[in-house]
Amino acid sequence: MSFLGYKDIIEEGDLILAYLNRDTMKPIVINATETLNTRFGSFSHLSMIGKKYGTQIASDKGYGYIHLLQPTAELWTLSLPHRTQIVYTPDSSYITQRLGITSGSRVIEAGTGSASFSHSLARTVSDKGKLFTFEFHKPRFEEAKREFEEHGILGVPVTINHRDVCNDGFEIEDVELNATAIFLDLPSPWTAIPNLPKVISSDERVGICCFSPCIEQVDLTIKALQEHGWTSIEMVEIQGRRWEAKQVMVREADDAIERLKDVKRRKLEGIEKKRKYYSDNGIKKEDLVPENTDAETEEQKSQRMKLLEDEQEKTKVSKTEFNPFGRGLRIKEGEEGYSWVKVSKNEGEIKSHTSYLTFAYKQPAFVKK
Amino acid sequence: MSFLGYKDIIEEGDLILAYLNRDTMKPIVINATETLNTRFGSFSHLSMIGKKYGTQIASDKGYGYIHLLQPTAELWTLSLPHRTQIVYTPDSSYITQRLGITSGSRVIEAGTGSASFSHSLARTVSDKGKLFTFEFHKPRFEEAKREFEEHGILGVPVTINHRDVCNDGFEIEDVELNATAIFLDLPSPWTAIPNLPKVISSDERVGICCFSPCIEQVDLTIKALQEHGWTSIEMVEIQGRRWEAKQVMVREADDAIERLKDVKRRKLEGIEKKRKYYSDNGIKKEDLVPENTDAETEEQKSQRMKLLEDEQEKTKVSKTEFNPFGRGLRIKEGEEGYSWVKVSKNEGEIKSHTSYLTFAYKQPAFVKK
Amino acid sequence: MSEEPQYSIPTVIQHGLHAIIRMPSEAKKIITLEKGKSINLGKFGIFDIDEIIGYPYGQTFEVLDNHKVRAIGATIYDTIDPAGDNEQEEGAEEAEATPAPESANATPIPETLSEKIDYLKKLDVQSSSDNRNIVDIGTAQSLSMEDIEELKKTASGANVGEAIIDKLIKSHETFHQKTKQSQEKYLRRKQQKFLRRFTVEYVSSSNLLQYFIEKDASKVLDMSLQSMGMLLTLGNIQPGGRYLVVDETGGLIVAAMLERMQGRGEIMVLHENEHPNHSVLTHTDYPQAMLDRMVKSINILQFFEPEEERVQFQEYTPEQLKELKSNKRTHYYRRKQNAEQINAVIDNAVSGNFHAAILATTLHLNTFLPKLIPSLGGSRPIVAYSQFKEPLVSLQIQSLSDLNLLAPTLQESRCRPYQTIPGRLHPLMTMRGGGGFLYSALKVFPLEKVQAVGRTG
Amino acid sequence: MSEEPQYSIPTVIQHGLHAIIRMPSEAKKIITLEKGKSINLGKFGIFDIDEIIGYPYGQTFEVLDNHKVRAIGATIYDTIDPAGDNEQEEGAEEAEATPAPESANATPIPETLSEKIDYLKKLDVQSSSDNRNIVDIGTAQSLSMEDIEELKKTASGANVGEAIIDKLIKSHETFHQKTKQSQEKYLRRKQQKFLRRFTVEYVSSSNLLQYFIEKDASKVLDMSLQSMGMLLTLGNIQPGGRYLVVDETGGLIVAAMLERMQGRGEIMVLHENEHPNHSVLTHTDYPQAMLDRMVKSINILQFFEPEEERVQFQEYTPEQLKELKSNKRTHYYRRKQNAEQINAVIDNAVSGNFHAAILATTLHLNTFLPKLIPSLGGSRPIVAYSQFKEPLVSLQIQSLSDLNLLAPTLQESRCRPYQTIPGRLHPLMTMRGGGGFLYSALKVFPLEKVQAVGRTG
Repeated sequence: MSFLGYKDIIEEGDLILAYLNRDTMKPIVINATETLNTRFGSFSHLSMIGKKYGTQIASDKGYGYIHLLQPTAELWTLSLPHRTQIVYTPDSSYITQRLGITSGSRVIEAGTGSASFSHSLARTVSDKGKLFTFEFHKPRFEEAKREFEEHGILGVPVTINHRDVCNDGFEIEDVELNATAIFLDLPSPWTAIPNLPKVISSDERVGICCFSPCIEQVDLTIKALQEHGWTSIEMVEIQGRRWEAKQVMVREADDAIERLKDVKRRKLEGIEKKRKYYSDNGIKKEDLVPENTDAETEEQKSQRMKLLEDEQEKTKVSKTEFNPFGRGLRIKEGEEGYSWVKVSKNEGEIKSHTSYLTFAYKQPAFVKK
Repeated sequence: MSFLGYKDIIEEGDLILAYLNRDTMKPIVINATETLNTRFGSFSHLSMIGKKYGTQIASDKGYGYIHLLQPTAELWTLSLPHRTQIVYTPDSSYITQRLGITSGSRVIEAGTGSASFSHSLARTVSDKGKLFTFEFHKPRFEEAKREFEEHGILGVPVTINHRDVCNDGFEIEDVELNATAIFLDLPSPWTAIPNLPKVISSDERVGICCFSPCIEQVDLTIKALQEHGWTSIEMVEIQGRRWEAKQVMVREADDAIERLKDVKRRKLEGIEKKRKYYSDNGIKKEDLVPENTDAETEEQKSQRMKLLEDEQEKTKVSKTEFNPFGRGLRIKEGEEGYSWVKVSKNEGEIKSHTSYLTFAYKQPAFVKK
Repeated sequence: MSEEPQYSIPTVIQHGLHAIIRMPSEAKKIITLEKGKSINLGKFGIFDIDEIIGYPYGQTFEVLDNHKVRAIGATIYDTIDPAGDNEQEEGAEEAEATPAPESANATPIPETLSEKIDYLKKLDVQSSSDNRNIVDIGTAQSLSMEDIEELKKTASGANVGEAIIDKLIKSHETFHQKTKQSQEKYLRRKQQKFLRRFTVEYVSSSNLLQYFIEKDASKVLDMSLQSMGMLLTLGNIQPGGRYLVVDETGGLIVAAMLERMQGRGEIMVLHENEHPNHSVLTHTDYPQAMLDRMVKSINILQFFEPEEERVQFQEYTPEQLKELKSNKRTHYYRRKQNAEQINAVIDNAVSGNFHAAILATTLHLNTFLPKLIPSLGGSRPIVAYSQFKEPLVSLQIQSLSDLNLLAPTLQESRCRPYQTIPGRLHPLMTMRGGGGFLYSALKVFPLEKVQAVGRTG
Repeated sequence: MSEEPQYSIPTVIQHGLHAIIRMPSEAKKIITLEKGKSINLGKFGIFDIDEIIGYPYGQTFEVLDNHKVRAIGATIYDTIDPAGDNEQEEGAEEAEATPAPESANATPIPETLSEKIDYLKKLDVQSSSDNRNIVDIGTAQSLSMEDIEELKKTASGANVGEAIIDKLIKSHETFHQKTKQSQEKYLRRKQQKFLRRFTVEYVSSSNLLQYFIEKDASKVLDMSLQSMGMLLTLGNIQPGGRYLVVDETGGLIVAAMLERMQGRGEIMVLHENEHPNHSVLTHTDYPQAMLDRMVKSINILQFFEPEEERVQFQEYTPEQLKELKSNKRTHYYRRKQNAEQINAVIDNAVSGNFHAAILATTLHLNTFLPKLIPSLGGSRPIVAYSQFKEPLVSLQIQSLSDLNLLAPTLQESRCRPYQTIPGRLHPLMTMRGGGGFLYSALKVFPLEKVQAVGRTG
């Protein structure tokens, strides 16, 4: 059970996540005869066995490194090829908390999709609870089922069915679903809502969350919920944002003023040197930049050029030493000798919308004894 | 013209904004015989005449202060009693920029509402442009007209009409509106859109913005825009957020550890003192806390109490001097002797939604010569 | 786990448990369900606790006369923007792209208040078609406080609220000129003020958090529900885990973790005083034995200087014990147990290998967090909540160069609630700001050589 | 103002002006409208500039053969979420609460591509009713690059794009199984890739900003359109104003201010180098004479140490002048004009009383801004833009105790774009982060006594 519980040491047969970098995690099942090949090098499974989870290892050739992690539902979500919509952590964690899903809960999920939320729900309901998940797209159903099996959560706590719940309902033969929480990630949840009464708990309050990208879907969902006796209807949007922290240089206006003064000083120094050079050498400016260069002979030009070169050489002004902001240098972020301020920014592209989340509750009919 | 142009000195007849605090600004027209009465005191207009705009003045009695500001469209918006929906600065500034409204633009606005956006638009189109604003609610129309007049912007650049533009269109007798930008803040903009062709410019691109709180209104607006030949339809929501900056104390774990050590030291010191007191005075603990107080006589009890008091007195431990976080003291934010970190937070309640902004453009029909 | 203890959340209102009472005004109250006692909800009435026993949590009741109640459907309507009573929106009814409501003929004559409201909702007449004649509700309100007080005296018990609303409807000068939607909103607001209804909620971590957010958000570090949910998810909290926790929310986070752990596992609470502040936990219904078994507390002096803080306890020989007087012996045993407990907790903490570190503290994280890293197992998450972003920005920058931490991440999650009237959906006009930020990273074991040269030789 | 100069933004495409060309891929290109030249848009074709002259800005064209164009309605469809091609949403067509589209009978046989697309849109058949049989478009794509290259050779000029799309429609194995909406999205994406269309936009400040945001946002300090709009609004920018500006966006802010000022007023650009960086201004069409009249530049050394920096210029007497050789005289006049210009700008700056300070700088504001306050008139706004919030947080804290500043405010404005297909509205799934923050305050003159004791005696 890689996704439920904790393990300290990597053993043959374990499912582990090889962490290459923030965007790349490779799930592998440890098999002493195999090797993981990555762009950071090759890593024999043998070198992983016996290591503690969390260990960083070097590739077989000694260059390139990866970390060996125990999978969790959240890491699994990050490792998924984005083959279909994923319920991301800001949404999934809110839905779980809001519906009060805990260990022992009996949850219905339709559809299974990438099975990313299924993993998170399985972890939370734990081996004492139940997750009934439904998927009507055959290839996705098969893929998810295979994954649940490989991850040791098929049966306990996950039951998966290939089913169009909108037309065929949620009932499972010989099983009392008695669900206490429902999650509908379907194009038309309003067609599935009428099928719920038969499979939800009849002695405690049941919560539902419908997950729809378009607002018009919400409209129809709310109407269906009202019609079928669900109350306390609330709709929210969850907006997750990541921030990147970094340091930027503190640039003082006074330093910029000093820099300009320094530039000016150098300019004046250059003019002064030139003036001195001219008077010392009895040269006139016209000698170097004549009024009419077209009339110049080849020889005159060559001589003038020599003079010009000599002038440049003799009147050279030392480059400024004053460079308060390290202009032109390669300054590393946070480098000593400069002041820094800590700032944060969003990633370049942000996930601005996932879906609208419509919540509602159903109170069981109750006759007081 | 208080809202267009700039003035340095306050004079008789000027409209000024008396700034009491962040939430209270009072517009007044300077009249040497009048006095402004506020909860911060009374301020005679006479005391304001001749002062520079921006001056802080004391009340006539010397306590209480206000600032005298030159009104701008944005300050005016902040000073409004919220009698109806206001187009706030984050929305109004975006709409203005997005529609390319500048000095000289010819703008249609319907409805006028609180006239807050009208002021902002009047400032931007300036005396070289035109703002045609329409309001169908009679009292609001009259109120707005009075305000425009008082603020010196009626006529140039503002023209206001009492009109139901959805039913009666935008035409004004003897005036070529030739509008280059349209702003519709109406319950059903889709009923006004068909009336626009007669009043928009026929030789340059015209932009429109429809301002609607509900998403279903957007749906119908988009359809109407498409039907009437508007293109590049885009819809956005503007979310303005204010932040409050403050400083919070840096609390080091090591200081907390030292505090606990200090508490422990004092406890041990107390125990030690008690032990010494008992042995010095030949007292046993039982003397102070007998096994059975019920059997005690009144006299025994009084004697025991005296002993107890004496013990407390003699074994008192000095209160700790070590108080790294100023616990129990009134520490002012940023006070010296403590470390502080600068943080920011939202106001307690934020404006999370104003309206959806639907933009579109209409390109004039053009036959190449 | 050999014994497999388990704990289930109560679903039925029972004597001896706690409950959160939610009133039509959205105000909340935490009560203890004591046998034979009654609860006074002020203007919403008084009821006997025994009356609500046996119903499932979540049930809504109407207060009748003589402290009786009757179970009803729902307290109030679904989300209607309290700040959204603006005229423009009201005019938007024309925007309704939904089929017209069923004809009024089909509707039975309204009896209950909610039916009355439904009736009004379905009634397609007497609603002004635009907002030209609408005058602000606030100013047109013609019912005085005296009128209301008078009604309270004349109408009997349960009917006071309804009578007031009827009177309000009648007396509202422009009520029939108002659009349907603004009538609904108006009714709802009045309902919130006068209806004698309440809902009984279980004291779940979510309900408790909501209660404190509304009462005094600073007590729970301004943490939002979505931040709490994310904290638990990023921490991978599950039954059987051993967690290191610093919790300055009065134990709310501990309560939320216990909810997820359902009787299995351990929470080591690290605190900076003589005792942890678990004031929130006193409102929960976890059995004391379970708390004793699962929640251990240790202060940071004991945690970071365990050897000095272990209690040196001189055990008596059986002979010595026999000679002690009975009260001395009791005292001895108490001291012995205390010492054993402290030492056991210290041993437990020293053994490390925790499955997550969950921090909701105002201590300076840049210096505090690195001290905790050695106590974590490999591949385990560290999650830190902060009301402000800035301390986590600083922590994130520092973490980028700490090879014991993998993928340090700084994020926030905001929840935007909508008005849920079909056909007139929009985000609520105003909402609470704040809600906090989360830092998370994974503890890893770096290769020594990488640490030294960044490359193996 | 006695003369009342005025400037109007060009609305018609003319020789000698600039234009921004927007291609179906949303890529943008700034061009100069040179007579007789042609513009190469790569895969979108080549056209002669003379062909587009005389049309109003905003016009869309289709590239024909021989560098000709023809004016058409619009380039592309309205906002469709490029990231929103997920299967679930497609199934949502059943959610459409809108009336069914007009019957296909009424639709004429499609001729143009946009008509073709309209036709497809209105066609209510051949669309799978749910997403069960949908296979990802990316993988089912059966048209190879070779096919496309072949088509480009065989189809003539303007028809290439259309031919490719036709071929794509035919060859897409599951196209008819797809829902209408996903067909539309698919077409749009293909359209963006192959259609030989372009739109000619005026180089307005908004278009220029958009151009740089997409090309290199750091050049404009990551400023969003809404931040720029807010900067101008909070600064109360209008014709006739005198503004003090620090602009590290290459002159974009100056350009935007000029747009609002329309020929009247003055902008004093304060910079930290020998010359201001106005690279963005070179793409605009403001007349040079207007720029010379309205935009003055001064470096911070001259601004803060004006007396030292005034140029001491020794004027020659008429006699001395007469004696000078012609080139010397030219040199003298040039130096004289230069000195006069510098001194005039310094005098102008020293006179102060500016109507706003507009800052978009990376200089340390806590020390820089207080130096600028004395140069402002009373009741005038100071507005500072920063890519990051943190420097403004620090400035805000400092400002709270500065009695020369009233109501210091820190805010941000974010713009959230939506997909605009009626019946399937939702925010775009992804968008650009960032956009910056704004600080604003008003310059005031505090009462001396308040400053001293906080209360008059």
